[in-house]
Amino acid sequence: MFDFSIVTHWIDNLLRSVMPGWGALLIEFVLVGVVLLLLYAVLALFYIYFERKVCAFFQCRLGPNRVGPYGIFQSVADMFKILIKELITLNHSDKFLFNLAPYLVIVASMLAFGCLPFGKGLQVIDFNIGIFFLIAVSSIGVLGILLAGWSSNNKYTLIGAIRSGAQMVSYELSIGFSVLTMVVFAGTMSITGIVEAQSNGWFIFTGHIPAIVAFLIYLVAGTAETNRGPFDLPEAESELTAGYHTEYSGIHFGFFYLAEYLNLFIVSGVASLLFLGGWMPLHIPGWESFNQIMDYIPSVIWFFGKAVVISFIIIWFKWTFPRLRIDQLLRLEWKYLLPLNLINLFIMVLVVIYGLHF
Amino acid sequence: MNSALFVVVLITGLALVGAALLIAGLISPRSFNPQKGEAYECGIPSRGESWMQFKVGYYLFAILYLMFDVETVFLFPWAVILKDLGVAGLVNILFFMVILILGLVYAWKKGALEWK
Amino acid sequence: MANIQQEISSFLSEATFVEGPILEVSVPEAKWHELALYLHDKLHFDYLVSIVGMDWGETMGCVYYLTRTADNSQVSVKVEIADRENPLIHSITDLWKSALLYEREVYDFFGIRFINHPDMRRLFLRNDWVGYPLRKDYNADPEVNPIRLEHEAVDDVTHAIVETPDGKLEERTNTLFGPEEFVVNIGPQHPATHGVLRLRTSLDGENVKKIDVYCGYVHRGIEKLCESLTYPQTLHFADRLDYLSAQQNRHAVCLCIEDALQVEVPARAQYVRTIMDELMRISSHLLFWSTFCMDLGGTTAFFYGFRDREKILDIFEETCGARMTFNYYTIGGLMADIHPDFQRKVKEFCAYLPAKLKEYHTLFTGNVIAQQRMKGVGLLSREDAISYGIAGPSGRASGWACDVRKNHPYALYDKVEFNEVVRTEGDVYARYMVRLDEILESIHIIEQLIDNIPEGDYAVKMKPIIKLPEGRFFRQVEASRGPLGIFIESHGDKNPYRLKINSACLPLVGGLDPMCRNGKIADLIAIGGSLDYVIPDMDR
Amino acid sequence: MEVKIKSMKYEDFKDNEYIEQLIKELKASNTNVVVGCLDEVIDWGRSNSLWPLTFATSCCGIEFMSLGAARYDMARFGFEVARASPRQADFVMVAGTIVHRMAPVLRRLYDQLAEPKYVVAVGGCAVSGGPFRKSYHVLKGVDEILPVDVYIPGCPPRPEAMFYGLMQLQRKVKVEKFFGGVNRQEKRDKVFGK
Repeated sequence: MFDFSIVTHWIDNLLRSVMPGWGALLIEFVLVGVVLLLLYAVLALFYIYFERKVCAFFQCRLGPNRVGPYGIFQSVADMFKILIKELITLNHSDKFLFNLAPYLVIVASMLAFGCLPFGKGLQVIDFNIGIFFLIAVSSIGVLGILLAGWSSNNKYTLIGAIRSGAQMVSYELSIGFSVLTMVVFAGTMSITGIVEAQSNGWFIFTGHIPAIVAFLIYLVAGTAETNRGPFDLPEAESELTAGYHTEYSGIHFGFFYLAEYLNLFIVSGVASLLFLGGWMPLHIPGWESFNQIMDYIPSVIWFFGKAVVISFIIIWFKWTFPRLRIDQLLRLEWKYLLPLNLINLFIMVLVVIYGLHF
Repeated sequence: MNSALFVVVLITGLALVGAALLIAGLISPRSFNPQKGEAYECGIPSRGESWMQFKVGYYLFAILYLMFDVETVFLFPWAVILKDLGVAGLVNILFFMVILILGLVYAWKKGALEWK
Repeated sequence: MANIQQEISSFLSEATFVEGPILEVSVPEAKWHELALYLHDKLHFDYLVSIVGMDWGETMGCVYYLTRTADNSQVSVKVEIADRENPLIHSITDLWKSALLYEREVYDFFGIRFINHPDMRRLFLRNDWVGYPLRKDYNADPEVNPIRLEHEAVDDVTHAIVETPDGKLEERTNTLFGPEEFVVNIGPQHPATHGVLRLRTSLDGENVKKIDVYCGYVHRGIEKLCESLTYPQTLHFADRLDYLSAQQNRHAVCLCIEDALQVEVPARAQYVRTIMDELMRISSHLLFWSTFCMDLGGTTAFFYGFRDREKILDIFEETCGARMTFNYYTIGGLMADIHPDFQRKVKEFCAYLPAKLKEYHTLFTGNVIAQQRMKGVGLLSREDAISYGIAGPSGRASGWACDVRKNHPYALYDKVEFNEVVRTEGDVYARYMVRLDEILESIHIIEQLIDNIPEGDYAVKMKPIIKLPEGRFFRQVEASRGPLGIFIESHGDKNPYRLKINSACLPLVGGLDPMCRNGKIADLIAIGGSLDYVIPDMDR
Repeated sequence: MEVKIKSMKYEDFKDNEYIEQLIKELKASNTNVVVGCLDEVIDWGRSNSLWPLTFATSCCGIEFMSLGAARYDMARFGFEVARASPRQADFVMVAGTIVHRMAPVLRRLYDQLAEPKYVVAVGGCAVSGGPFRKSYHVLKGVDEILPVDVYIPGCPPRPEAMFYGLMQLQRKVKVEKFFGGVNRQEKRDKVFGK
């Protein structure tokens, strides 16, 4: 398996050989920033296109097919347009908070994005409490949504914002507990550690029942966290016109749009790293030649492949299920998912203590 | 190194928003009219302020969340070293968990989990 | 019929009678409320079909159409008043809830005010509108009512004329919304109101406290326009009323005129009309399914429904040449013969759809979330349905067998065999299921007819200028959303003196407020979707 | 210069004079190369991503829905996302009759649309009042209160006709001058005074 840290070290050494240490560091930082930015933008555009095509095929349509071959530049055109659309300033809004909200949303998703291991040795932020940090920063996003809805001084956005507050806060718990279940299993919070621990088999296979339950809960809660699919109450189009971002125009709205898709990627990325081994190839103990073939597939492809597959499932949710009502949404979390999660955690603890896993 | 990278990512995020807003602010078209800055409410002028006291039901869940989330935070360090603690770790944390679950049961019985 | 006449005359000696298909009773205004009470409580005329405001030149007044749901006998009451400056009639909102909107409509068009009506505001026109457009002396000068681009003032109070126990009249105001209430406008420009309906909704968090309905955002003045058109010309408005039951609407107008002229429509035309009506019903219910699912957030269903609806539109297009406004029925028959492929395609479609309906049920009806969203939401009892006049599929979901096709058969509905789909739950789910089951019944009707279309003329030849005999004519058909009534008063000219369209959708929004109270915003959307109103039909 | 729309030939647009006129004006205004290139890129983006406002009053609205549905699928052309909020929409399809009561509402919606914005009048009613022209409560065409970019006649127009109209709008957007043209910065004082 190719280790991308070889490349990064090579670049590091090269830079250090021609300039002082701080200069090299500076250039590296800029490089990291630029690469991250590009990846972020390209992924968002890809996801927008991907979702449109997928939903079009669910709905017996073709989806975008005029801009570029198979319409692949459709989302690029959309972003161009959104970028140069007017930014409307509202008369009676809280201007500071109104402008702050997109920053929070984007920064939260960017920080969470930076934590993801895209491949072997290809990770920007790697703390020993990585997964904990990831959950923490990604929940800043809800603040952005709350502020957006509150500051617009519009009744629809206010209802949307408060809905999303109640929803995100509730499902944050489920995410926390299902991640906790996997941390118990992995015995580490470091993202690298979690991935390395799966070299002999992905957690979803080795942790059998509790891991599968945790995976399902995570999928449901993750869908809710991204405001998608049956849980899109904060921007329920048939109820609140456009929900919390009703008053945002142009690129302001574009940020929420981008962040929504990026969050989809982050949720599926985290799911893949917790349950499906992140960038770790599929290894089946005993099948050495099979494992070797799997090793030839680059780690980056493994990671993105898994993430896209999980995203596909989440998109599938969205285009199949009708929307929940707020009381049903909260009931699902507090009366079903939370107790289930606690029991599941307990089972996982037993599994770990008595070594019942593979 | 990691905290420095953290700052780098943070700045990247800020730069993305800042730069895009700058471009949009510089070249995007503008028009002004008296109705533009007003709130959109299906094409009808709003009645009164929308910043007003709001139903307490939403906040109830925020408080419940606080209770549980703080507990999960305590559980994380325990989870990491569970393998070393073994059964003792499980028994010790059970006391903690039971109190937590009692809290949930209490809230359930009180009807706090029911949307009103 | 004679029985009713006897009972009324024994109760009220002043009443005079005009015999006809529907018995017409004339009473002086002072006795009207007394008679209404008698009709409602003693004779059990519990369904107010329509209130037709009238301007007879010298006098003004209303014609009320009432139905007894027990045996579907009908009676009409004419109330005439001479005072044109300050016309006042006693309100019957205490007996029939549907009068709440009907009387406001009469006030809006004729300026007749109703004593004891709690809410005498205009219904369709702006509240700063000058004049009453359906009066014969209305000043139509555009200078009087120019296009105003400023918004109309919001009214949080309503005005009412109340009769005190000692018989004096007093002006009172009723509060609609208190100053501290959180009032949100849902509509006119809202994806879930199915057009430009405005619901001023008072919210308490997510809960709906009160809804005030504002109509008229697409009020096009069809009734007034008809007064200056000849009878064949009035037909083409019918297609544009409730464009989702265009054929049935046109059927109603044709029936009314044919009735008055006593024209016998050829059998071939009858067959084709019945089939077309049912196809239209299927297409309308498919559209209902699509939009209802979309309102609940199930977007994919929308596309499936439209995919199958397109197949019906293809059939229509071959014969009528249009996808929406067909202009197909005409007085005395049809505009043109059916397309040679018509029978084959309809049969293909009838074979195709039931399988798709099963798919719909697996995709949406069986879904846990959908069930939770629909069951037990928006309850409407049978009594309320009758009182609010919520007929059609929505009324049948509350256990009220109100199908005009069964009660007063027209075309071939007395010759074909079909079940009237009635459910008793009265919730959103029942309204949803009634419509989907009606699709199957419609297919059943079509299958009985499609192979037996007789040869022969498709229309009788009419005179170039059609003049109706003097009189009042009222006919109803079962449109996709409920009974659509056409009232024509003819003074023997080539254009109607008054043509009133009794829409099926206006009573539906009247029932929104009681159904949505204490529900959530999401329930409001679901209830609105399940009632399936079409705004241009209620606004006319 | 030809204004190209994918899969629709230049000759198939029957009324090219208006677009030719726009091109002539564009050429006469002598933009420099950089701005001209940028303009082209921006116009490419904008013309391929016109998002409609979900606005409909009557019959034409149903045809507008069929336009988005499976058989016609306007997502193919980039009219994908019908936004319910005017802040995020690019053009408003006035599908249906506009009456006196609706006029201030529509005007407000138009005012609240973010620039650059376009209006497409769909159907006889929006074009001229259609069959209801003589009514006391109907506008004789939506152009009495809004500037209209494209008229699509019909009662209601077929979805194909709507596509044709929307492609005309795309062509119009394609030849627009963005810098110093569409994006001219209007001064706030002009509207509100000092």
